[in-house]
Amino acid sequence: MPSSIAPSLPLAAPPSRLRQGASAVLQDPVMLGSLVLLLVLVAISVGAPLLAQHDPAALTPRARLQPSSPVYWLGTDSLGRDLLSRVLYGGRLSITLAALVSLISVIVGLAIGLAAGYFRKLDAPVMRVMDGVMAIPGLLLAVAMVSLGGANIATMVIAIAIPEVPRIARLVRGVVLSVREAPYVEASVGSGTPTLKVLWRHIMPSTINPLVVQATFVCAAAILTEAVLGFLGLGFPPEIPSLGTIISEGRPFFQRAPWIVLCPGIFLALLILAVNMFGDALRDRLDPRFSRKNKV
Amino acid sequence: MLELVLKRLLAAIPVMLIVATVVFLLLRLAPGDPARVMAGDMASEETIAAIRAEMGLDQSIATQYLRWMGALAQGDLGHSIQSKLPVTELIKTRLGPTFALAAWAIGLTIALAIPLGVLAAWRHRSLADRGIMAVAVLGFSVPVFVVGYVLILVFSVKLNWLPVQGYAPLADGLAAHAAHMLLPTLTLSMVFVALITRITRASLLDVLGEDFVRTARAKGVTERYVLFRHALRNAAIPIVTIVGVALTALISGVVVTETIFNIAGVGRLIVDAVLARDYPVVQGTILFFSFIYVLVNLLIDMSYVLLDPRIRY
Amino acid sequence: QSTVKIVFQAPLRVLDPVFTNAYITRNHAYLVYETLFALDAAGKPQPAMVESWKESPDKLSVTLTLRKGLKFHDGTPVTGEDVVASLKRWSDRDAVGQRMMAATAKIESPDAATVVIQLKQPFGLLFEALAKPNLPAPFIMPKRIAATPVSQAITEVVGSGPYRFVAANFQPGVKASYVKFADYLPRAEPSSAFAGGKLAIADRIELVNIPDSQTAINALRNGEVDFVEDVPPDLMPQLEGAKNVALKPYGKSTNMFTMKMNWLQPPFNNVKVRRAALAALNQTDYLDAQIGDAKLYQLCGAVLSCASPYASEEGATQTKKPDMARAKALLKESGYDGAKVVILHPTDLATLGALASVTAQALKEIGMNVEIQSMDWATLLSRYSKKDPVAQGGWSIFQTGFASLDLMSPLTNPNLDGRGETGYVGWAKSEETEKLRGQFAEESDVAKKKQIAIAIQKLNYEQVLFVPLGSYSKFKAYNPAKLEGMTEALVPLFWSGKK
Amino acid sequence: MNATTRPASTGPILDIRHLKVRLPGGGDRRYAVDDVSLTVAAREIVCIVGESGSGKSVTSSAIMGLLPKGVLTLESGQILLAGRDITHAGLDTLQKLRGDRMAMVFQEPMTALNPLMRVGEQIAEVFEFHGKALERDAVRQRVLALLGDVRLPHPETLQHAYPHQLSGGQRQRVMIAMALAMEPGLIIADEPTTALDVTSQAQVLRLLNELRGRHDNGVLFITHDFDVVAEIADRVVVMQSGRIVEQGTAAEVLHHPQHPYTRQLLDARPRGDFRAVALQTAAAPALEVRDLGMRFETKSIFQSKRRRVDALAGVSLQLARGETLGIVGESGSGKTTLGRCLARFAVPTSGDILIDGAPVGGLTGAAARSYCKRVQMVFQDPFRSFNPRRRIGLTLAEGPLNFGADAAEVRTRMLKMLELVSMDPGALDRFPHEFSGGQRQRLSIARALMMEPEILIADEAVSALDVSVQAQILDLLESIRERLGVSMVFITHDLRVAARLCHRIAVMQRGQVVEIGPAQDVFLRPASAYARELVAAIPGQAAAHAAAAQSPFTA
Ligand SMILES: Nc1ncnc2c1ncn2[C@@H]1O[C@H](COP(=O)(O)OP(=O)(O)OP(=O)(O)O)[C@@H](O)[C@H]1O
Ligand SMILES: Nc1ncnc2c1ncn2[C@@H]1O[C@H](COP(=O)(O)OP(=O)(O)OP(=O)(O)O)[C@@H](O)[C@H]1O
Ligand SMILES: [Mg+2]
Ligand SMILES: [Mg+2]
Ligand code: NI
Repeated sequence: MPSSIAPSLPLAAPPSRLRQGASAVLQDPVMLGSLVLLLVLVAISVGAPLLAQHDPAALTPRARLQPSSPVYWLGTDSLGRDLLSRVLYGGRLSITLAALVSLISVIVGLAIGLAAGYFRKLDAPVMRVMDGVMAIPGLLLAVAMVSLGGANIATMVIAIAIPEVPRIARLVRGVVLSVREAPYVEASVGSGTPTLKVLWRHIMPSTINPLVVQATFVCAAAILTEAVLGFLGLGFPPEIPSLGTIISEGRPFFQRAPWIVLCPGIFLALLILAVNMFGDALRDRLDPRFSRKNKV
Repeated sequence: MLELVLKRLLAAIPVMLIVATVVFLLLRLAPGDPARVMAGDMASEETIAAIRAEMGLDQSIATQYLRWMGALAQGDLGHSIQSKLPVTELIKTRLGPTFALAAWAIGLTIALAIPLGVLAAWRHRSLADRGIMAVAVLGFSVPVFVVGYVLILVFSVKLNWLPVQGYAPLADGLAAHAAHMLLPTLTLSMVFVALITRITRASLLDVLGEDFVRTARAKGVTERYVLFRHALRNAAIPIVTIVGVALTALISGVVVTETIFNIAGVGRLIVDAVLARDYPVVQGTILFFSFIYVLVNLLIDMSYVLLDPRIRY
Repeated sequence: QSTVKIVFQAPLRVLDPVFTNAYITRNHAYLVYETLFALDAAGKPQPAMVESWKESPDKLSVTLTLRKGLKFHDGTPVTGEDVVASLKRWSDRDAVGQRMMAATAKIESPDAATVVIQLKQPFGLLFEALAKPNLPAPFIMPKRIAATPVSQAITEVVGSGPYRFVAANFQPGVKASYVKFADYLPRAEPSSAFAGGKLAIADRIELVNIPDSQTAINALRNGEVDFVEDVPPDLMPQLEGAKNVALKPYGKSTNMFTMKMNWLQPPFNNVKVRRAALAALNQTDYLDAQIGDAKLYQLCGAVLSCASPYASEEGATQTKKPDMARAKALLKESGYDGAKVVILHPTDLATLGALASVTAQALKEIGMNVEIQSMDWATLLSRYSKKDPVAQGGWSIFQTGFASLDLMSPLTNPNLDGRGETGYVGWAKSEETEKLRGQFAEESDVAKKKQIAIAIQKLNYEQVLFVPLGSYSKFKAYNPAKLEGMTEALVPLFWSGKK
Repeated sequence: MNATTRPASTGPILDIRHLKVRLPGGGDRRYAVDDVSLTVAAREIVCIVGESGSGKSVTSSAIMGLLPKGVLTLESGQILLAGRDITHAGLDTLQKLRGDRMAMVFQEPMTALNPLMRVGEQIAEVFEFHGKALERDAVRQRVLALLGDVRLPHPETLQHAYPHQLSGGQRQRVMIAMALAMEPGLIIADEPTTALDVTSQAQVLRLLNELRGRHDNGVLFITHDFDVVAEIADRVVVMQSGRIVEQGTAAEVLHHPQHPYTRQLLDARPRGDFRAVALQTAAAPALEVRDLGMRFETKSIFQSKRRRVDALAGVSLQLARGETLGIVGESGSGKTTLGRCLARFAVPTSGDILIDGAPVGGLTGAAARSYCKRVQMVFQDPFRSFNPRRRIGLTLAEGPLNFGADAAEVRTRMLKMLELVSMDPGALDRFPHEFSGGQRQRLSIARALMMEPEILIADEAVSALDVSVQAQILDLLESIRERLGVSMVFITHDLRVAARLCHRIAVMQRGQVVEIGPAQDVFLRPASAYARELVAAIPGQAAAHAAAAQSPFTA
């Protein structure tokens, strides 16, 4: 006889969100697995200065394109820099970049999308401006920003985040349009809930599903966009390795020294895999219709 | 509906004006000088100054802006600084390849991603679901330029089945066109297939728990119809939005694919123009893009109304 | 109808070979235009459009007679008027041209076949100047076109060379095509570099721009194109053993990396700091990093490049193992106060990408405060013309690559410009160098010229006007079935000497 | 359906044996359905009555094979349809049977229809899968006929409407039409008439009756309305807490109930007595409606698909302080629309609403917010008025917290409210989809009452409740009215309930108030033809004919 069928739930106070969240994570192997993987990747990137045995910018031109060896665990790149150190440092930069870009674009995009979708008057002007912003290519922004602020992470983040904002705003707005007339929204408005809270409590949650997908995508896209900018010649300066630039620098050597592309590539894939799995598991958790399923 | 379309098209004008201004300013903010790029790295300062004067770049930014706007008002996008050709001409010749590529990619994406996403949602948490999601994740963690490179290596260089590069318009025959488009399309759509598969799955999962799905099943509607007719349409808003957004991202994001496969499209045009600071070309192309985006987004918004009768504007 | 598809290293957009010095425009121009004289494989000027010439005994008057039957692509005959106009436009723009004009009283065309150059003072380099192979080059075009001010790029391509430009097929940055010019009259002499008889190698030449080198190489392997101008060293292994592909250098030491320091701003306004920096540099590092394969590069300390007849290793230290201790001592002696050194790094030119890092590492090692600033080439071009201090957007070190052609003569080599603020970037001010260059221009004796050249080189290493960072050989790859027998030169030339 | 294709079987159409359906953890009890056995023979109507939440709907979903996967699990037992075991039938088999041999009318028609599909298409779809031989034209004719059969107005235009453009009762009838489309052997109707006015209800019941005469259908009819039971049931099954406590022929169960719960239920039937104590008419009305009009126009490119509905046309009425005004009337007559306008959820196209003499339309900011607090609405569609992603507790607490109530106090009030609507406190931690229809309705009332409103607009607030709970809720409303002087607009189709609770009754038809007056007058001496028709159509009339002398409502 399963013991979980308690006669009634504790009434004192609902368990804190944090506790609920934590227990949810522990119960779901996918969630736990992806979280652990994510944490490990973040940890080794944050610990890059401790873990790397070489300076990621130190060149030894004579020792270029070397395969894995006791000195260079993952081999060297085309300038004879230690690939392991570069991947570690690159991971750090790319993770920061991805996190910042997705954070900024999701927050801004969400706010704009909610406002445009909910307030009829704002919709047209705001979305037209978004259409416009969408049209400005990231590349041009990157060029302009790099020249204004230098090729650093803040510039990159802004240059990559700006074109993502209207995309997220559109997505959110679309969902808002389809739920804003839902009776439960009406009911909440009818019980005097201030508009901001209505947006936050009743409208925003419906956007979470597509948003999680889009955000994990932005995460990956940020890293790759940076790589593409590198490919087109607008990446970070050479002393700052990022996964993207390592990959794009390694591309010409793909046949001769595939590890240069593969190592950061695998790191990137694992990172994105972890973020995605976590995102998926999270959305399953957040949706009550699925969350109760496996509990007995 | 007609009213909506007209209003939107009118609203596009200020959008494009703003875009034009922002782009104009961004370009002038970005250092770099078309005169220098053209004249090369050994030209003397006097030469550069003469060229700048010749191009009217020595005038104040305000004057240049007003002049450009004035020309724009007459429907003139100006002439390329580098090649002296009219910008409209340049865009026109470059548009075909980009549109072909985008159309193929979107077609492939929809044909692949939606069924996959539906399958994954339907078989939620099954092996198929997990498999599809894993592949989707891989799909957007591999950089386009690596994918393109590997595809060329395998299918063109090693197997010699397909051309490495270039573009053949449809006029050259479907076979040639398809042969040139296949690899770029695969390369370009991978990311979007991944994205749209995932968004389809996510929003379908939202809907599959609804009561009307149960009603449809109670009517004895086959699963395929339950999924595609009832559930998918209710899940369509985010999907359509993302498809639309992907389309816009795609048009501007084809640069890498165009570079790798040497397709002379608008993506490449704009990158080259940015790198060469060919102001009129950059400005003109972006204006053109913003018009396209306004159109695409108009289509998306119209499709909202068609998809969901509850939506009002 | 034979067609050859060629890929140059950059997109062709500017068509005017006087307006720009871009290598891509030069390649294009050689298909279409001709000069009065042309350099042969030994670097000596030979008559090209000129049938015969006469020098007055005082060498102050030169009379040139044009070849008979020369025609422009628009069907009009080539006349002296056209030559005069073309030379005028060229000399407005070109440094050597300006020197020539400074020495010239007037150029005129008494009749359609004749051009007379009246000099004010002897100008030993007259024929070299008229045969100048690198841009801006004295190509001859119809007068109506040559009348365009030089600040305006011409868009109509009408030359008298072996190929006619097909304007209708030109898509800037994408493709261009050329057809054999039926009325072209090749000279009887065998072909030798830019000089001699030019027999079109194909009926039609199609120029396709392939922005990605990897794609270009793959296209060549797949038989989609027949010629790739520049094979990056890192991609060469892919072509070794490839079917139907020949890989060939343009020559030895065809290109060179160079470094310029900013003479106007600290710390490099101090000659001692420049010397300290020089002492820390090591060509092998640059070449290993940028080229990789030791078979493809050469250590070369010659300021006029190792392809120059005046090449010498006099004074060069960077070709040897660097003496870091000495460099540090020099730096200390200079009183260097930790002023920031800004190295400009072009992100969109892979061929120069590694230089900044190598320099930064070397200078950091001797204790300099180095910062690499990355930007695209267009930004860099504007940036490097700024004379301001680094804090206000100026710079300290600029590195680039040159074709040896551009460096071979002390007159055309911009790095040896010692005119200070009015000269080439870096704004090196060295009156001695300028004086030596003047002497070189006037001198016509080869041995003496060599001496002057060596003196210039010595001076360069003393004052550090610029630093050669090593040479390498540029390679072309092509389909031998179609292009075997192409005339060899430092520039791709699509003709052959014999049938 | 063709008689030759039906397997000749003498056994029951439906035979359920020892069915057990497991509830997930955190539910009311371990089994939603616990050891239920019942049969439905051909030409038989079996009614299930019972407590709200007793497992009626779960049983019917189980028959259809539509239990939510992974949430509710069929643990043991057997389900036989026309002698064939379908307990673990494959999807293919089920797909062929559903809609064709067995069909179901779901309890909550609001959410059960696809919001993005025109209702006509949704009905036509049944033919697409089961009547493939039918021509398109024939299908259209059938759809129109079905819509007409369930008495929907203007079937030609209504078939093009989307569900959200229909009233609750209209949607319910669409659902019924859909279930009847193939005239299946087994029809399961889960409270199919909760949103129907008595005349429509009578029509639906007649339809079901006819159907079983024509084809040998069996009907499993879930209801809480004993008059309906009396009118149509052959046999009755009484359920409580997932178990069958009593079953037998209608006469046996209704007249000689064995089980105490059955007796309790029968005793709780509304009697149709007028209980509302007359009011001292106050000077100023709490709410006044003047000439209210609401017109819906649906746009479409095709003329034929356009619909223009005057949901309200010149409605004027007054609501005194402490008064309960009943609104009854035809389904689709604009009752909900009126309620929504009063609660400011809809903006009328003409006319005024005045609260304390001030027009409501112009309220903004703080005034609008305070109006929210004073006027509360119980939605006809309780399911969708709860945010599916939020636990019930949060939803209940939202309103009072908005107005600065103290969290602890809100919590005690919530617990008290749940008790008043006889729900378990555990409900606070559950999500809306985890409740039965009646439970959600009670929660919806609880939410409105949490706000302690001055004016309560209750739209079919007790329609899905079994009679004992219903009686309890009505008592609750009455006591609140008495204690707090709350004014109420009580929209219902159940005239007995209206009679019991309301001071005055307004009868609506086609967007107009055709009659308004004290409850007794309206029911006993109806002035308008429509009111007379309405009163005459009250189910159970036949049985109650003899006793008609003092009140038409006693069964
Ligand atoms: N999806 C679900 N998850 C958890 N519990 C559920 C779910 N669906 C129903 N229940 C519970 O199962 C029990 C039976 O519900 P059911 O819907 O069959 O009741 P019912 O007899 O139809 O009641 P009503 O007359 O109120 O509609 C109730 O206690 C309800 O709370
Ligand atoms: N959003 C809408 N668009 C178009 N028509 C509508 C809309 N809402 C309601 N209607 C129409 O208005 C009329 C009145 O609807 P309402 O919901 O007020 O009826 P009701 O009296 O509450 O009926 P029921 O008793 O069936 O709930 C109906 O004919 C309905 O079809
Ligand atoms: Mg029920
Ligand atoms: Mg209603
Ligand atoms: Ni039949």
